[in-house]
Formats: sequence, structure tokens, C-alpha cells
Amino acid sequence: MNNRSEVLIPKVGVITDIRIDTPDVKTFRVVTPDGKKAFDHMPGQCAMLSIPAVGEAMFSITSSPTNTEYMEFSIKKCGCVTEWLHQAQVGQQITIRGPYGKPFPVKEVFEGKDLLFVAGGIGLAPLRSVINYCRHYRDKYGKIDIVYGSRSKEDLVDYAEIITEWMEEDGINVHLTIDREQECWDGHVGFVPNYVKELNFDTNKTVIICGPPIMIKFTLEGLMSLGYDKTQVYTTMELRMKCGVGKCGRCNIGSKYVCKDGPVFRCDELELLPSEY
Amino acid sequence: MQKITCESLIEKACELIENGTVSRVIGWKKGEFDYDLTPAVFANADEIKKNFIYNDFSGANFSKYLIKETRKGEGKVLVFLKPCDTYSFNQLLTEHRFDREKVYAVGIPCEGMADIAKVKAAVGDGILKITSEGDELIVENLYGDVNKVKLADVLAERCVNCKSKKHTAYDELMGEDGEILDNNRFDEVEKLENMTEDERFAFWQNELSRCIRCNACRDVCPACTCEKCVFDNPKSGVENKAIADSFEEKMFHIIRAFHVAGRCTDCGECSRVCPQNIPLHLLNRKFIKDINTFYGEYQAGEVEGSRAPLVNYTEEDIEPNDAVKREE
Amino acid sequence: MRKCSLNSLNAVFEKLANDSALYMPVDGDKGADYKKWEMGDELSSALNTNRSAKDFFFPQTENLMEFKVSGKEIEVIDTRDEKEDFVVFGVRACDAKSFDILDTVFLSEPCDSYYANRREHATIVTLACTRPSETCFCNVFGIDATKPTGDVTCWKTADDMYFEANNEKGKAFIEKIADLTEECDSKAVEEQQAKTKEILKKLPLADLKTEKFGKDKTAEFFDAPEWRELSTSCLGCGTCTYVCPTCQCYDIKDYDTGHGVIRFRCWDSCMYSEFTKMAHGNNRLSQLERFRQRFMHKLVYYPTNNDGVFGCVGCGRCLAKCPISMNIVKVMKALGGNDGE
Amino acid sequence: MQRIGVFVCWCGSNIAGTVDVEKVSEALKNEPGVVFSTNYQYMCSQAGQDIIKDAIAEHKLTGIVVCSCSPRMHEATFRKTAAAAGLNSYMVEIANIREQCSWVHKDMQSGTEKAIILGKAAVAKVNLNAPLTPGESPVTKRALVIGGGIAGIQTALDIAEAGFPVDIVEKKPTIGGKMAQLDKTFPTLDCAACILTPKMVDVAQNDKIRIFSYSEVEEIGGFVGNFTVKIKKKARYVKEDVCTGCGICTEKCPQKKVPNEFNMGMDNRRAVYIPFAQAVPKVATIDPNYCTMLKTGKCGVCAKVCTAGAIDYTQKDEIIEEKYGAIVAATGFNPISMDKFDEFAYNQSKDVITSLEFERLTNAAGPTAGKLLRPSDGKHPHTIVFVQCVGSRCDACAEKGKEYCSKICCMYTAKHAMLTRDKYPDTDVYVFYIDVRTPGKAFDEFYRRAVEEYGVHYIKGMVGKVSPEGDKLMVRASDLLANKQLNIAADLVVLAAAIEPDKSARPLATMLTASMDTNDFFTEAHPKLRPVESPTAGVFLSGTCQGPKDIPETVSQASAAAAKVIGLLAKDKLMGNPCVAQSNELMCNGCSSCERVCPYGAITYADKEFRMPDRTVAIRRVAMVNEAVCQGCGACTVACPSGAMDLKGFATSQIIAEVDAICK
Amino acid sequence: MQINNEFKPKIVAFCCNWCSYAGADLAGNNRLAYPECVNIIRVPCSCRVNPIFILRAFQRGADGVIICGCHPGDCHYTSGNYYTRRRMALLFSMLNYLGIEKERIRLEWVSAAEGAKFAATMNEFTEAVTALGENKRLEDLRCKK
Repeated sequence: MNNRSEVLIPKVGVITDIRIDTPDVKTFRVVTPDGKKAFDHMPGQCAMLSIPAVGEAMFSITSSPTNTEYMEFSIKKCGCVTEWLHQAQVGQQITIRGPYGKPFPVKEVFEGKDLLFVAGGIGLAPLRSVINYCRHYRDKYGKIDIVYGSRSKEDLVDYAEIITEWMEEDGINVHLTIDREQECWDGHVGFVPNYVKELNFDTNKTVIICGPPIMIKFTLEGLMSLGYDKTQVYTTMELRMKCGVGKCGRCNIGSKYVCKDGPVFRCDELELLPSEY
Repeated sequence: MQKITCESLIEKACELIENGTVSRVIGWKKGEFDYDLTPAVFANADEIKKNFIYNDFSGANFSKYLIKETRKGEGKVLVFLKPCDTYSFNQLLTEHRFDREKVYAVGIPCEGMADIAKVKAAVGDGILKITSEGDELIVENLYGDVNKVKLADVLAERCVNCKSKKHTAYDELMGEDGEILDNNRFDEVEKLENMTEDERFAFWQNELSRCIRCNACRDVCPACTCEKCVFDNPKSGVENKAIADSFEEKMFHIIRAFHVAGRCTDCGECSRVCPQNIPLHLLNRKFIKDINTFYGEYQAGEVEGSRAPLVNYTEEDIEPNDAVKREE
Repeated sequence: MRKCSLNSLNAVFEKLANDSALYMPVDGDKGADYKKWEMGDELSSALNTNRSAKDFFFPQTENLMEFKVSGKEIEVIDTRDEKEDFVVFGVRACDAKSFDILDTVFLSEPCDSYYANRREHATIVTLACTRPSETCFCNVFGIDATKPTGDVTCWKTADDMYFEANNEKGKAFIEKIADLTEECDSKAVEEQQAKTKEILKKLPLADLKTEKFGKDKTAEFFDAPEWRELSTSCLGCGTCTYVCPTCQCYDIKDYDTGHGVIRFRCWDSCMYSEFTKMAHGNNRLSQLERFRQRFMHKLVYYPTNNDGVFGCVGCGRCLAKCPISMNIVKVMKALGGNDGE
Repeated sequence: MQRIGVFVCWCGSNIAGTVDVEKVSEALKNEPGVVFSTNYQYMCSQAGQDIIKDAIAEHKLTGIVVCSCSPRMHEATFRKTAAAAGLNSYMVEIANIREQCSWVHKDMQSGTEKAIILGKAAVAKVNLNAPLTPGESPVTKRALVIGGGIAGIQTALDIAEAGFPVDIVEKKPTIGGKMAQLDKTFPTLDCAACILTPKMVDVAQNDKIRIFSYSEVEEIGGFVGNFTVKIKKKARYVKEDVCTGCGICTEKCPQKKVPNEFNMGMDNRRAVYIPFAQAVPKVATIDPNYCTMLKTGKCGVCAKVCTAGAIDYTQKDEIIEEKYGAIVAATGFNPISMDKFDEFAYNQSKDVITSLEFERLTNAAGPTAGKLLRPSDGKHPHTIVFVQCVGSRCDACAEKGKEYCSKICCMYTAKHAMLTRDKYPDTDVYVFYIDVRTPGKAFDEFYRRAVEEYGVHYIKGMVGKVSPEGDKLMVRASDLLANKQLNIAADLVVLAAAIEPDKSARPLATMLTASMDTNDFFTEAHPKLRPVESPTAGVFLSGTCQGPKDIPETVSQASAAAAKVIGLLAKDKLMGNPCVAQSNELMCNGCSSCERVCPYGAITYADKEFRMPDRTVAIRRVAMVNEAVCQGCGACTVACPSGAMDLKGFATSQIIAEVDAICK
Repeated sequence: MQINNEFKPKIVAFCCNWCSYAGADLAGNNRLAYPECVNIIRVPCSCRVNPIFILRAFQRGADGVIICGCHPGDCHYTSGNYYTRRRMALLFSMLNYLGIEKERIRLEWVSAAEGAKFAATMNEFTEAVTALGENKRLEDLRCKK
């Protein structure tokens, strides 16, 4: 029987590092017990993490595929699995299976283009994989703009990397914003959709967006008003995924299964789906 | 007693909706066949005239729909209640599950409803048409046969053992009210009680092992109206979706029966809807019988506001160890 | 085509049962259900079993794997084992067709090894219908009740049982019982088929229209106003889902036994209020949405992804079993304009 | 998940003798959530508590499990320890591996296994504990003392002395209780009345003390600090505030044939009466069972003779409702009935009497004005037999009598014997005993004086039968030391009847929700360490209602109870028990089941607007718990079908976790 | 019935904090032995015992469950044990109706003063459950080792 492969049977993963990003987001580094990456993936793909007796949950892989040593997951506390992970300690084993879903078309579409990443809150997690992938193959991509907003400075995920690496790199413009005025913050204050409009980007960019639904909705409207077309905008919907293999019957929006047809969608494709999200 | 006609109900419903007494009517809607009526909410007289139906298969108990329906919008809801339905109605009122002010209840007499499974068992499958004539049903089938069957022979189990023809609640009564009946509804329970422990175990093991945990019994039960059922709640300690072990069959049905003990109106819906034909009413009836024996006659829903036996006590109650027959 | 007399059918069953497990519908006091055949059991003449035949391949619950947890360490234990061959006898045309539908889900990439394992080891022996019920509407989906698919097709006449292999697996099956059967012509079968077809035409649901549904019709029906009324009395139970031969939604759950963790798969129903509840929220909050999902899936989504093939086989179980008699036929009529024409 | 520390106590060898504590702490190390596990000789010692405190700090513990003695013993100790280390005190769970493990099991291996299981259950529970904060409630600064005997009197005086108002409820027309009936008191032989009556007067004159005499407690509601009590003041048909206690009515009343209960029925009183001369309040009472006026409407003599106009035949029972912060039970005792002791001929002969009757016979205010005369013929008895342990120290299976020792009989019998010999040296006095128990200050000396100086015949042995023969009582007994049968022709036989709690104690205990033992004595919160408190908060025990006691013991317990009451009333606010029910409004059906089973009326309902799961908005009736009133029994949690009701500290999930851990 | 001498049952005892739990402590104080297989879960009152807990115990491998509370009339909370009595009467009857051995489940009133009764009850109950053997009718096979 062991000659039949079975995707539902996970591998064991070890948490080798836990970074506290924000009050409710931690980033976990995961490798197999022999210290390798559990599997290869592409930016935007997800992995199913689970803790026996607690449950399974799908997370986008935050680290770039170009990182050959480990995977990272930025995880916000919001359910039983995430709560459990948040109290876990280094050395804890979990199980992992994947990769799942269609990745961002980093080669097919993004190559050679100017990219605009728009993220809100934990929405940066799936985009970080793409951003770092593009940074790795820097010469294949045009100008990169990143608009990232959060409730407060403390809620900006992975602030250290943004400051020390992204902001320092040529050809990458990082535009940070927080929702409300705050001491020790001299950056922009305001909501992401407005900031995107204010920044008045050229319409030649390909946009990758992820964040709360309301942010996506208004940012899209903002982009449209700047003259963007929905075919230029990509987003990811991995939150709806459950089994990851297109069979359990939950994640579909109309006839599209997020776990197989997505989670990455071009916004005009979403337009065709019924309004069930 | 004059059998109530579909026409008279339609007339009554139209009258009440047209004169503004009610804004909606919960009633039975015509199905594909003569027996597959669906509970429906009618919002105007035209719909009622077109689709409202009342016949020998109007068994569904509407009481539970009142919870959802009275939470919606303005106006009163008209509900037709057979005598047994009024028990559930009363029980829900006792438990404050809906706003009485938002309901207009019309009591209708009932001579018993037919069970399509029994009809099919009597005259075979492939039924095209069922009409009622006197105390008989005339059944035409695909193969050109016309069979007659006495309604009395195909009554639903709960109607065979009808506990009451008396309406315990209504705003208006159509026809005459009946009496609480002597009945033999505990006979089957007794039969089981008289078996040996091993026989009883074998009986229930066989019955409950067929359970597919579709939750139909729970979802139709007018006593199971929890905002969130313990079986859906991961924190309850009994949550489960499917029966992965024969223990869970028992767990589900024991706990469900226990939760409705003293609240069950013996409306029989659980057994009616069970796709696996498990005689679930025998569990609930056991509790009713025990309650009657241990704590005095009590039928949930007979009197609005009555204190259920499990939230009551006397200093002389039976000891649990003695509640179980010690001989055998 | 081969046949044996009904008198010697038991001998056939005995032979088969000696070889591998043999399952067939057997009458119980509460209707027919599949049962492992033992001497003395008789093949039910009932049209359909209470539960559908999907249980053989997609059981209500099945253990997927186990975990041993000690301290921070986890061990994953693959508990799968290769199944043994088995025969399912007496599958009706509708249920036989349902296997095709389940196959598209479970055998498509990534293939579900649990399902595939069972499927490969099963020989499906179907049985043609002769006395359909008023709730039958398989013809609507292009299923021929008089010639069901499967590895072997059988016809039962007044005196004989006829067998015809449909593929290699079927041939092997026929081979196995060759001693007990004799070669024959198909005259009796054809006669029976013709007779049954006459009855099928008279079925009250025979002219149910499907044309309006199917591939890429999402936009037409998704926001149809009829959903509200159709779903209003739905109790949200799982009866239709669980008796349905094609419903395959599942949930994966863990059970901590106190000395290990079993990860198991169980049926789930898209009608359940908690079905799509996940950490971030619930995708389908109202019964309307859940009700719509089930029927849209059968009538539109599934066809969209599978070349127009419907996700319903017309077995009629949900018509018979729904506590409130709401069903796919009523939905199709209400949405498809069949109603009141 | 928590970060749990496990602390296994050896309790010297109490635990470590049967449980391998090392193994236990080692085994619990691998339980989920446990980050630290150790064992120590005495966890409750200062050093042991320091280990806990240090571990909390060092390992950032969020919960602790102490495997030690019963939580009834040291739960509070370890909660304080945790609190001192900055951990919420309700993050502590105790695994009872002493009383419920090491002390009841003999085998080391299985005892250790069980200790590990109990530890695992506690760990599983603490994993689901949540920090709890007790609520506060105000304290009504008034105490109620139920019973006006010496115990009640002393308690009331001490509480009043501390400045708090006290009410005494006494069911008899006067306070004073049993002590008022006694003649002399051992071992000093003071006159009981001489030392009691001044205290009674103190009570009457203390403006902090109210006496509800001839009254009974009807209903008790509320909880510690906030009791509401209904007191029934029975109609005495005499206006208390008008009656001067002159006693004319008690002399003029024509109904003379009322058995006088104060004199144990050995003489009669009138229908209107003052129990004894020093009664407090000194007010007449009309006995409605005998008063001709009340029974037939014809008479009215007392009203005519009463110059104060205090008689009021129309008086009705009155219900007084009062709030109290603390309640003291001082319901006292009675001698048991002698009905079942036919062998002593109590019912056949008037000359077989109980010791309390003997007290009245020798009391100057008694029926014989203090002369020792036989009740049957009024003659002076020359041979008196005292029988000890009548109904005390009986076999558990015997259908009569009590298993316990009544404690006071040995001493009062010695007193009776001595006084008899002192006053009537011509009398032969025999005392039959099983054992003579004299463990008290100057008690044994007292007893020895009776034997040695006064020549009382102490005979170890039981009296088998007393049979009246002519004017003699033939006493058949065995002398165990001499190993011979004795036949004594006695003139008087005095039975040292066992004492039992007053019959009013049980209904009172029910009202107080206080527990009682099988003999109807009130149970103390701890038999050694909290002997004057009932397990029910705010209820205290004074005197013989808790167990047999002599006067000095009673008085000291009475003062101790008073001290506890004063301590309670001195507080302005009480910290409540945070382990109370909580209602999850999202799951509540509003069905009222919980309300109906709540013994405290702690549940109320409100209509609230909810966003339903299907996005609609609905108004639903939901239950709410009054945390100050809820006592945390959990009845509601089971009555609730949806599981919306849960109990903090004993949550469904916690108990299930314990079950799982135990059954694993 | 064949009595397996090797069989050691697993027994869960739900004890009221105010009476039987204290009774168990008293049994301990007096060194009154009872079998190790009895494991006590402390509850504030017997009325806290949900039938779910009892079934859960059987599911998880208990062979017997005993509920101990204050004697009727002695409830620390006045009426808790009266409700327990009704609930358990119905539950026991139902379990018996389903063919579950009635000796597996019991309710006893044990006061704080009845240490001896506690020990005796536990000894007797353990004996009765041991005689019945392993719990087969309310077992969950997954939880068996």
C-alpha cells in the first residue's frame, strides 16, 4: 500500500525559529526533521500545517522559493490551530503537506513588468514570497513598488526586513502607512486605498494585492480610477481553502475551486464568479 | 366529526391574510406527487390559492418554523395546528422560544395522517395518484392498477397511538375540539423493557447502528431548538459530525433524548423523518413513560408554562439505583 | 451473454462469496441495504437500497492515518493497507453512474489513494431495473435503467438471471461463474428492456427538463429569486446529502484516543450550517447560500467542470427521504420554468 | 496552552511512604503544557512554598499543579502562594495524592500509578484553567444567633461587646436554655442560676442585643454577608412591652393542670406562665393549648387581673424580616427519649428518672423545693442507683441509642452522687459505668473525691434490668470487676440519658444549606482547624449543636464563634467565590431551565439584539448570571440543553479533560 | 459468569466537594483502604455531573462510573442533589433500556462524615464492576489500547 502516494498524509516538520512580528502575528520557520525544506513551491502557493488532535489549517508560504534552506509562515492568531501555534516553542514538531494551489504567474506574466504590491496587515504574508522572489531575480523584473499598511506601527509584519532590506535596495520603493497617528511614526498616515490613489502610480504596472476584503475592494476602485484594468491585478484567496486537494467541497466560488483554480486569481476572473465572497 | 377540507383552510388563510390579521401563512405546499408536501411560507392569497394543500399527508409539524418566522419582520404569522402540533407549540412557548404576539394559531381537527411508506408497503411502489374517499385512500400506480387502502391501516405511527385530539393552544378553532385519548403508546416501550438486558442491547445495537448522523431527527425536532447544538459545538465534549464508532451512535441518541426529556411532546417527527427508519420515538417515549411512573403523569406541551420534571423535584423522589429494575 | 436460472443463483453467490467478499442488497425489516452475502441471504427485489452504493468506495468514516505524539515530537503512521477484492452485486443504473461522478472527483489529480484502492479492488455487477418508482428520473440524465453500466450487467427475469460483461474485469467475473452459467441469447433481456422502457416513459418525472441547466450557467441561476422560497423550509439536515450517491463532500477530523491521534475522514454536508466555517469566518452563512450550493453544484458547477455531465443520477432517494420533501426535482422545476407550464 | 509547573509533595512519609514521588514528578514532566516538575518534602512549608514561587518566576509558569494532600486542606495555602508570586490564584490545581491515594492504598507500584493519573488529571484541568477574579459583596453588620441557651447568650454578648448588633431567636418564652434548669455545675459546684442569670440580665440590658423569644426562624435566603431571614414571632397573647412580669396572672389563672416543662413535667403550671423567676424577658406567656379563653372564648381572668393591660387574646403570629451578615447556630441539645429503654422501666415507674429530672429534684426552685424526694411517694430515697451511658456509646447496629459518647454524663453523675452523699449521708449511692471519663481540668480529682471522700459505690458494669417490686426498684446488674451478679433494691434510679441535637436543628440546617452529620450534629468546616464554622460560608456553630459539650467548652466555643462572626462583620466587603456560572449568550435559548433549577435566584433574563449567523438580526431572550448571588453549584449547567451555561473553575471542558486523563 | 481475576476495572467517581469528596478524605484520614482503580473527580455538587461526563468516561475506557453526593436534604446548595437524583434516575433507566449493564453505574449518597461508607461503597462497587468484566457495551474501540 505504501507504494500508493497519498497527498493527505503529511510530513513531519520542525519549528526551528519563531519570530514575533506583531502582537498577533508570529513567523515560524519550518524544516523537516533532517533539516531540509519539506518541498519546493512557487510564490503564492500554500501549505497545510497541522497539529494532531488540534486540526489542519492552510497557510500561504511566506518565504521565497529561492530560499532553499527552510520555509517560513507568518501566522496571525485567529483560530484553534493558530492559537496553538502561537504558544508553541522552538523544537516543536508539526505536520506539513503541500504545496497547494496555483502560484502567482511570476514567470509567465510578471517577468519584465513593473510591479506594484499592495498589502494590508497580515496580507503581506503571501506577497512577501513574491517580493523576495522578484528581489532574487531582480534583473528579470522592472521597478517594484510596495504599498503596505497596517493599523499601527506595531502591526506591520516583518518590519525589520522591510526597513533593513527592502528599503535599502535599489529599484524598490516601499510606501508604508498606518491607520492612525502614532508617536515615533513620521511616515504616512491613512488607509491603504487612499494612499494608493495619492501615490498616483503609472498604469503600466502589474498589481499584486492582498489584505482584508474591504481594503481590496476600495483599492481596486482606486486603481480603476487611476486608469488600471482588472486584468492587471492579481490577488490570492487562500483563506477559503480547506482540504487543499479540490475534493472536500468547501472552497468553491461558483464552479471555481480556490484550492485548485486559485488561490491566485486575476481580478477580472473573480469578476466572473458569483458574488459569494 | 366533519373532516376539515383543504378548501376551508385556504378560505380561512385568505380571509386572515386579506383582512390584515396576518401577513404570512405557514402551510403545506403542493408537491410533485400527492404525498410529498413541503412546508412553505405564503405571503399572499394568490399563492395560497395556487399552491396551498391540505390532505392526508399534511403531517409536518410547523411549530418549529415559528421560531425563525416570528423573528422576521412585521406582522403576524398564521399557523395551522393539528392537536398534536399544539403540544409542541405550547412547549416552545413555555420555553420562550417565540413571541406569542406574532402568531395567529388556528387549530384544526385531525383524524390521523397517512404514512407514505405504509401506503407503499400496502399497495406497492410507482404511485401516480392518491385520492381520499371516505375512510379510504385510492391509489393509482404506474402499472395501471388502482388499489384501495383504508386510511386506518396506513396511519403514521404517532397517529395510530394518537395521544390527544384536544388542542392545547389556539387563537381560533376550526371544527370541534376533541379529548385527550387513552392510548397504547407505551406498549412498544414495555415490550422492550420486558426483554432481557442482552436482547435490549441487541435490539438497539441493530437499530442505532444504521444511524448515518444526518441530523434529520434533531433538525426536525420541535424540542431541539438550541441556538447551537452541543453536537455542533467543539467545546461541548460531544461534538461529532459522523459516527466513527458505535459508541457515538449511542452517545448521540442518548444525549439527544436526555436533552429533550421532559420537553418532548411525542410528536413523532423524529421517527417519521429518519431516512434509516430507526424507531427513535421509542427512546423519547421511554423517558415520558419513566417520568410518568416516577414523578406522576406529565406531558410536555399539555399546559403552557408547566414545570418540566427535570427542573423540578420532590423530597421523596425515586432513587436512581432503584429506577432501574433490579430483578431480572 | 450468459444466464443461470434463479434456482441456481444461490450457487453462483456461493461461488463468488468463496472467492471474495460479495455484497448485495438484502431486504431487512426497514427496507433493503447492502450486506455481505451469507448463505441464506436473498438478493432484494427492492428498487433501491436505503443507503446508496457510494459507501463501498467513500465510506461515511474512514481512518486516514495515525499520529503518535510525545512531548514535542510527532510520528506519522501510515495505516493504509491494500484492500482485498470484493464484488458489489445488484447495483442499479443510477448508482452505477454515480461511480463515474465520484471517480472524476477522487481519481482526478491528486488521486485519492483510499478511494482508488477500493475502486480498483471492486467488481461492480449491476442489475437492470424493471419496476421503477415514481421518484425515478435517471433517464433525465441519460441513464438507461434497462442497461446499467458497471463491470458486469445483469437482468433478472421471472426465471433467470442474465449476465453480460462490459470490460475485462467483467469478463474475469463471468469466467469465474462460467461453470454455473450457460451461454444464451439476449431475446428475453430485450423483451424485458422494451417493456421497462414503456413504463419509464410513463414516469411522472420522465419529462423533467435539464436543458436550461448545465455548463457555465452560473450567472443565470446564482441570483435567482426562487432560492429564497425554495430554501425557506429546509431544515439544514444532511439527509439528502447522505443518501445521495454522488454527494462527496467530506471533512477531515482528528480524534485523540488518549494514546494516539487518529486522523479520519467523514462525510460532511454542504447543508450544515458549520460546513464552511473556518478560522477566518464562514463562507456560506445562510441556509439559502448552503441550499443553493448543493443544487448549483449538481446542476451547474459540476457540469461546468465536467463537460456538461450533471452531478445527479436521478435515483430519487432524496425525493423519498427529505423530511420536508424538498428536492432537486422541485428545484429544477422552480428554476427551470417547468413549474406550472 | 499553559506553562505548567508540577510540585509533588512527599508530606514526609505520608505520601512518599506509598507513592514514589520521584517517579510521579518525572512522569508528569512529559504531560502537555508541563515545563517544570519537581518534588519536595513538605510543599506546604515555607521552603516548599518558596520552591513554587521561585519556579513561577523562573519558568514563567502560567499554571501550577500541586500533588499533595486534599485541596480541602491546602488549596487555599497554595493559592496564596501563587498569588504572592504574581500568578492568579485560580491557576492552581491540587491532585489529592494523600487522602485519596497514599493513605488508602498500600502497594507502592499501584499507588504511584494512581498518583500519576491523578496528577495527569490535574494537569489536564489546569491546562484549561483561566484566571478568575472574585467579585465583591457588601456585609450587613448584624448577626443572628439562633438559640438562647448559654451558647447563644455568650456568643451574642461577645458580638455585642465588639459593637455589632445581634439578634437572638429563642423558641421558648425565655432565654437560658438547659443551663437554667441545672442545679449545681461541676467541678466547682457553683449554682448554675447564680452564674447564668447575670448573663441573661446582661443580654436583656445590652442595647446591641434584641431578643426574639418565643420565636422561630421560618426562612433563610441570601448568602454570607447578606442573609435575609424571616423570623416568626409566635403569638404569646401578652404584649411584651406592656407586661411588667409581676406574675399575678400566673397565680390567678384557673387552668392549673399544665405540665411544667421547666420542671420536666414533674409538677404543674398555669396556662399563663413565666417559666421561672429569673426568665428573660420576664414576660408572661399564654399557652394556647391550655388557655380556656383561647380555646372556648370563656374565661378572661388574666386580662381582668392584669393591671398593666398586657393581655391580648387577639395577638397573631408575626413575621419579621431582617438582614444579617452572619448566622450562628446555637440550637443546643435534649436528652434522648427513654421510650425505647424498657429494661430500665422508665415508663413503668415514676422513680426511674433521668439525670435532668434529678437536677430539678435537687434544685431549690424545683418541684420539691430542693428536697430529694421520690416522685412516686414523696419519700426520701435511701438507695439510689445511677446508670451511666443510657443510650450513649451504643452499638451501631442497635436500633436504639447513639454511637457517640455524650461526654457530660460521667461528670454530672459524679456531681449528683457527691451532692446526694453530702446532703443525705444516710443514702447509699451506686453508680454503674462502662468507663469513667474525666478528661478535664479538675475533673478527675472531682470524681475521685466522689469515690474516696463521699463513698459513692462505683461499679464497673451495666445494669441489665430494673423492675419495680412494691415500692422498691429491683436493679439487676453485673459487677464486671468482681465478676458477679448484683441485685440492688433501690428507691430511685437515675438514668444518664444520652444527649442529642435539638429537633429544630435539622430543618434549620436545611434552611441554612449547612451540612449535618448522621447524628444531626452540624458539621464543622474542618474538624480540627475550623471547628466553629459550618462549611456554609457565614454560618457558625456554637455549643452542643456541633457535638456534646459541657458548659466551659460550650462557652469557649461560643466565644470562638463570636470571634469569627466579629471578624466577618468587621469587613466592609466580602470577596465572592469566582467559581460561578456564566452564560454564553450566543448559545443561550432563553428557555428558563437554568432559572428554574437555580436555588439562589441568580439567573435573570433580558431580551437582547443579536446578529444571527445568517446575517439577520434577531431579538432573543438570554440568561444572565448575578455573580454575587450565584454560589457555583452547577445545577444550571446540566439543566441547559445547549451548553450555554458553564461553571467557571469547573468548566465542562475541564471536567471532560479530567475524565479523559483518568480513563487514558 | 466467568470472573477474570486479572481484570482490573477503571472506575471514575464524581464526588461532591462538600460531602463525598470530604468523605473520601475522611476515609483517607482513617486509612480505610479501597482499590486504586477508583479515581475521584471533584465537582462542586453532584448536580454538576452532566450525563455527557458519564458517557465520556465510558467512551474513554471507564468500566464503571459512580456519582456521590450529599444525602437528600443535605445539599450544600439546598436542592442540587434532588436534581441529580431525577437526572440520574432517568439516565440510569435509559442506559438500562439500551441494554447497558445496570451495575456499571451507580449513585450513592455519602456524607462528609461517612468515610467508612465511602470506602465500603467503593470496595463494593469495584467488586460489582469487576464481576461484570470489561465495559463492552459502551466502549469506543478507538480508545482501547
